[in-house]
Amino acid sequence: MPHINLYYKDENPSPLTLVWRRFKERLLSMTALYILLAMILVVIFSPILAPYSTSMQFADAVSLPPSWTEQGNIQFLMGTDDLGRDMLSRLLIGSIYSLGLPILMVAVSSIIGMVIGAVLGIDRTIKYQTFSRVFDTLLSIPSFLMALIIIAILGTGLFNVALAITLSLIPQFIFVTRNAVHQEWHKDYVTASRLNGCSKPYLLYRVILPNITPILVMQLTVSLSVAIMDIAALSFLGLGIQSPTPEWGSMLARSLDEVYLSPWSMVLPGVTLFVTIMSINIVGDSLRRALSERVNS
Amino acid sequence: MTKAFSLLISATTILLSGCEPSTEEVTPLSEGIIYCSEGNPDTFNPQLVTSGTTVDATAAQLYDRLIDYDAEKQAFVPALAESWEPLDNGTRYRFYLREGVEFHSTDYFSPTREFNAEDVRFSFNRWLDETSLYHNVGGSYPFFSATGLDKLIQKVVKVDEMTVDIVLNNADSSFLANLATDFAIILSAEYAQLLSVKDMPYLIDQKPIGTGPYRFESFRKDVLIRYTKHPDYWREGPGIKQLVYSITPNANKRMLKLVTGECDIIPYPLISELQALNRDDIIVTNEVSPNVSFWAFNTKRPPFDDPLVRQALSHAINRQAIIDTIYYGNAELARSILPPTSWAYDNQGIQYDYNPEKARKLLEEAGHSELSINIWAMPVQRVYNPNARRMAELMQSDLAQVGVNARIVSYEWNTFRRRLSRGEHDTVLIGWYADNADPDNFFRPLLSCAAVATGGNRANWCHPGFDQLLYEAIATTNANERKALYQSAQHILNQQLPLLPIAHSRRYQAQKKSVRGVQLPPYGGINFRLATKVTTAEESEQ
Amino acid sequence: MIRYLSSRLFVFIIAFFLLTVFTFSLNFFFPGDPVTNMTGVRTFSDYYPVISEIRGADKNIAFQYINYMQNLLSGNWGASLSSGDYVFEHTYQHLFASLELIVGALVLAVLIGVLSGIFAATQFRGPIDKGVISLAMAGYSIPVFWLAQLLILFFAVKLDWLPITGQINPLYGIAPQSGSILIDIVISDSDYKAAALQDALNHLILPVIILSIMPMMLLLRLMRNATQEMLQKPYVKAARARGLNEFQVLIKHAVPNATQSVLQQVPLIFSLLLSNSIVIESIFNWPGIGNWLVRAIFERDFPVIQACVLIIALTILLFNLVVDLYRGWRFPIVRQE
Amino acid sequence: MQLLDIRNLTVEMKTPHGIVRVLDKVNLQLGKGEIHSLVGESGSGKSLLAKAIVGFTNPNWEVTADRLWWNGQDLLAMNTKQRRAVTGRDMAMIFQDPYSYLDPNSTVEQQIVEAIPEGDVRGTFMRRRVDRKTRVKRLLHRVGIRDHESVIDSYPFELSQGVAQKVSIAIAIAHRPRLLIADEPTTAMEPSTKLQIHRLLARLAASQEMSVLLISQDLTSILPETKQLTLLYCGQLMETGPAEEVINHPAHPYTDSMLRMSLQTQQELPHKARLPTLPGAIPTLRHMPIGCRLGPRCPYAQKQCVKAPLATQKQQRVFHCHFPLLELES
Repeated sequence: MPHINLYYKDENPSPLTLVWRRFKERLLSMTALYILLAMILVVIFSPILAPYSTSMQFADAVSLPPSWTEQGNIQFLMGTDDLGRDMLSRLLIGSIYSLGLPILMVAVSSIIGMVIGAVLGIDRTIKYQTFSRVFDTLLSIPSFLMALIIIAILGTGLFNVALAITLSLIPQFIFVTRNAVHQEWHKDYVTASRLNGCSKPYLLYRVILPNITPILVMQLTVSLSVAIMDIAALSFLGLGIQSPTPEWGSMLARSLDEVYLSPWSMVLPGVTLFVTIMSINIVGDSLRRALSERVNS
Repeated sequence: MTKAFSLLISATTILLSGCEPSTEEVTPLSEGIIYCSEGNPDTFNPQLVTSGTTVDATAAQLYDRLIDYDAEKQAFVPALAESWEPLDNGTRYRFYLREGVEFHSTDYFSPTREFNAEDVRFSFNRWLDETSLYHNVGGSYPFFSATGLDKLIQKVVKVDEMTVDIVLNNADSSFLANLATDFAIILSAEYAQLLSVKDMPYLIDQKPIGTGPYRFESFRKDVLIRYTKHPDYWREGPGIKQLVYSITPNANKRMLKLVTGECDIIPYPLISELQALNRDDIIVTNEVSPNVSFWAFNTKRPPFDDPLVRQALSHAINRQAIIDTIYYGNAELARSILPPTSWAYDNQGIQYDYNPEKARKLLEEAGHSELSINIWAMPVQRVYNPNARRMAELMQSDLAQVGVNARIVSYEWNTFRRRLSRGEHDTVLIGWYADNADPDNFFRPLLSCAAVATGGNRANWCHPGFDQLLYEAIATTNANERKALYQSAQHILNQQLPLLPIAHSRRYQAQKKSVRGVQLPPYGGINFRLATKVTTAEESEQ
Repeated sequence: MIRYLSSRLFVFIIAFFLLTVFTFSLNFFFPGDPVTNMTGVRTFSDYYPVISEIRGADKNIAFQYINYMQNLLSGNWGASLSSGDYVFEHTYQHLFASLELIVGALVLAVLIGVLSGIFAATQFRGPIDKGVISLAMAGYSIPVFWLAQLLILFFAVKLDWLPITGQINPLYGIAPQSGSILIDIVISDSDYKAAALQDALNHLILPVIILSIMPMMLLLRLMRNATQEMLQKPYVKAARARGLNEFQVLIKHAVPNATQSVLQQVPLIFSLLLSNSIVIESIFNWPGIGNWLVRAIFERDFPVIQACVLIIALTILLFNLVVDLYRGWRFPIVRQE
Repeated sequence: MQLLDIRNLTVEMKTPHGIVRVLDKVNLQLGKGEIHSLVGESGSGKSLLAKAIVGFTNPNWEVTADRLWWNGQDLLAMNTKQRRAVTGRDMAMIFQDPYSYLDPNSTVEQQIVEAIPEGDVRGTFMRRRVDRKTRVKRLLHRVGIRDHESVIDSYPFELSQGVAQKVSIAIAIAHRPRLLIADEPTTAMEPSTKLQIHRLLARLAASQEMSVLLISQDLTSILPETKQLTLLYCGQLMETGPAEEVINHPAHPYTDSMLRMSLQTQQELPHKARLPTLPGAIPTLRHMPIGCRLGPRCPYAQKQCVKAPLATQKQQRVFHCHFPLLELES
């Protein structure tokens, strides 16, 4: 028997659900989201998906163009690089460093940043205004510069770079969380709950958190695209992950020496990077849009 | 607001008007040559270094030597010394100096006198005499200590204003060859005196004065070195007014700049790329060049103190693949540290062919079935190695097949060499470029015990028997005797294997067609003495 | 306004103080000896004991900091570990070279970004708007170093229109004085000023355009969203109802108010511009601060790293201050916040 | 001839849940120089009606009417430009929240100057500036701001609510409109300010020969000078007619309930007495009753009420009810 709704019952979806509904309406944002999810699947399953090892060198297939060109070979779907390594495998495994690692970095820095931000957001002891202005000002020092400084201290290498970018992302999370919590804190519904005698942790998790989740999710996407860009840029400059690790930025940097001989080795990592960042940005932008529409309506 | 707006508009119009290509040839551009060098010089005095970059930038351009080596005639030719003669059974050489040689006159120094014996004495004493005023300015003299020249020469005696005697401790067959190298340059004694009066002796290596075809104008680190023509040069000088070294460490960018015309001539071009570009205004020249690239093991560090390990690792490397992918076939597989063109060359020893099975067996024998090492790959291109990093990547996967886990290490070039001298590495990919025709140049600067102290011995390998052979070889002038000695030295090397020779490369240079007269002497850096530039009009006439 | 001004100056000073504390503490975080990191005098140098004494290496941290500040403010920033040159003397040349790029890119970004943003807002959700916004999204997402390489290959190598690296063809013999090549040409005594100027502009085009793209696209999106939002505001509708035409409404009400809200984001854009300039300068061998910083990191030249960090951060702080003051002056409502 | 003549104005709004009719066949007539009060609770569509008149609409509104005439001209037949010209010339509107209708980043002077028609300003170039300024001052005086010096260079956020509303009235009357629509101009204001604004409106109506359409939430805040009174409920017209008659003899149950409410607020209620409100609550947009929308709440409702009642006219009064409270003369 079909369920019949006999009574008028206005659903009361959570803010996140509301945003999600708006988000779903746009084809573009859903496409971007699917691409992103596919990329994340690639990160997880890349060791299975990659046809060859990233360091396996095929001496008889050096600088082979992608398979869709005339000289291409279907054995190497996206061709090989100047040392005869399979491009596809390198791109797939590279996603671990270029996308997987940033996701991990953002996860770590967001947890740290949000906790600190939440504590600062409800803390009333510091003289708020001046503190927030100074913090604002210092935040405008780019995260890339912070990452560079940390690398100057620690030196290059996979772990150091990951640490540097993670640390450089934290302030943004602190800032966004603190501002969001602070803003909500002053809204009447929170005041009401406070007057009801709710404890601070309860307020934070049960009252405020659901209302600021969309903002935090948006900040996550922004930070993710920054993290990807930063790690690629650092590797490109030779300060990040060093080749032969197939990180996309470092692949790009080393491809420059054979732009004419094998242009695909420059184009492919670039395009991959571009598509990844673009889909993250579109998801972030659609979220922002859905969010502002929800607030406006 | 409107004012700001109009400013913006005018700014953009200026920007846009910049797009139009200039039609007329501008004079400073046709009267100068840009050489896109691969790095900053460490100093402007080649006495202080062995680095090719510094030598390329300074030796032939700013300075002259007593004698030069003519590779075509295979003979020593006069330079600042008009003639010379060996005396006392080859333990004393007398040099008759050239008259009328002017030093550079610049905005920081105006010479009052011409070149004379005082300058020769000063220049040699700087690295020879530890008590001389300038000896400690600038530190060490690696070439002279590695070749033992500082031990060989007893003293430099001024006979008269235009005659100098160099007294040796013993006869040495490589003496003249070493004098003709880029390192044995002549400085100005008058300038040195002036600087010591001003209490700024260190300026002698920063704002150089010499007798060479170009004089120093300015240097901006990481940007450029500017030289102008020495107007009173004593022999035929350049046909250009200006020589600029535009510092471009990135090989790819150097090539692109050559294509766009921002460089007239570049060292270490990406040959395959240029061939792919196929431009008819660019010529790629190549010459045989006495060099070797090698993989040195730090024998002071275990497990590389065990020759078995060194041999095992050598069997693990597919050197033919390296020559195909890194040199694009433009190099020869090295069978010895000496290039085959050398008269002392010998390839009768054991060959370390690519054999992973054997490598694994040898490693097990040595008790290292699992090994973790690092490979230091130099960050710059050299004649002998166009891309050490990529070579390291290739070797990394070769090594992985025999169960050796290799990590690639690279630093900025100066840091790299500093740390290398301290012996922080396990193994290093580097090489050597001969300064003169004597085979000794491949041995003593690289593998003698003395070179361990100066940091030139990248393997930190000190073998008394081997050292003994080297000293016997230079003590005699008998060619056959020497050849035999060097061959036994090569046998020791082959067994001990402190380093694995990889390739002897040809020396490549790419340049615009409009540039003429740039010389690439086989035993030296680059020489712009006779460089000229022809205009496009002249070019089309020819 | 006075209150506003003083409060902003106060914030600036506090931020500057924190910044110097940060750079001061960097000396201790960097590997090696703190005094060497500060002054560029190596530990084995003869001067080291003297310098170490002056800097109070054995005294307490507060004394060292005050000493550090005195040196900092009097322009004594130590010597480079790699070249031995005095850092401060080279700082302003690098800074001016960077500013040349950055100002150029900012002007271009503001000009094109803002105008097309406004235009897109008037075409809200129309095909043009959608096209412009998608383009902006793409332009914002493209990795700047990749874009630079693509444009170099296309404009410089394939078409042979523009040069690749440096500020000017070195054969013009322009001596660096201010560091900004355009100024240097003007004050030089070269016989070929016009040709040199043209050559310098040619060298500027590619890096400026590439550098401007990301902020331009960001500005475009911000401006379009803000203008669009302002066009929905009651007072704009009221102005329309009073009979003002669309252009007047835009110029008199929507754009100024949109500007006010976009200005809030401008410091962010500026910092994005600066971090991109580090990459761009490295690619184009531009002798600016960013290039210097990257090289210094490679060479582990800590006095230079410190100077670069300080200068970049200070530039951002100053820029923020200027933008803040402008906002406060032009839009009095800002002072109310 | 009526200045404004509206017949069967219907506004439909597109929402995510389908089309909702927010104004249902509303009629309104307004004469020259008369003050007309439009009363309705929130959601009654009174502001919508005003916005539809001045063309202050959103793209997702559909406005249809048998007649929307201004001074004999059909506003619906015009294109946007013509209509904007007409409304810009003849009409003006002020709102509940003056701040959001004043540009926060322009001074009072700039905003008033913008509203003064160019044709009014006399003199040559330099003189025109001076003339504009005197006109601004005069306008400020006219709306009861004597201290013009401090106000003229202020930004809206620096003004008190009353002054801001006066400024927006000054802007509204700058081009001497023939109709001023005041959309709850005094809600949420202090009583004294409220009174000032009311007096100002009444005086302007009298002295400028300007009609005023005053929109308010309840009967207590209508002007004593009101000539005509119209009550709306949920987008439907309940009753309209001369103010005095309607108040004294309400014909519609809704009017009656509103009246009692307003009386009740002035008197003290006995202990535990029920409020004289209608039962139930105002329906949401999504759940509008069919027929007479008051139906579910009306104490007199019967079966017929599921059909929308037709207009009943009695002298100058019109009401829509199947069961009017007024004795109908046949």
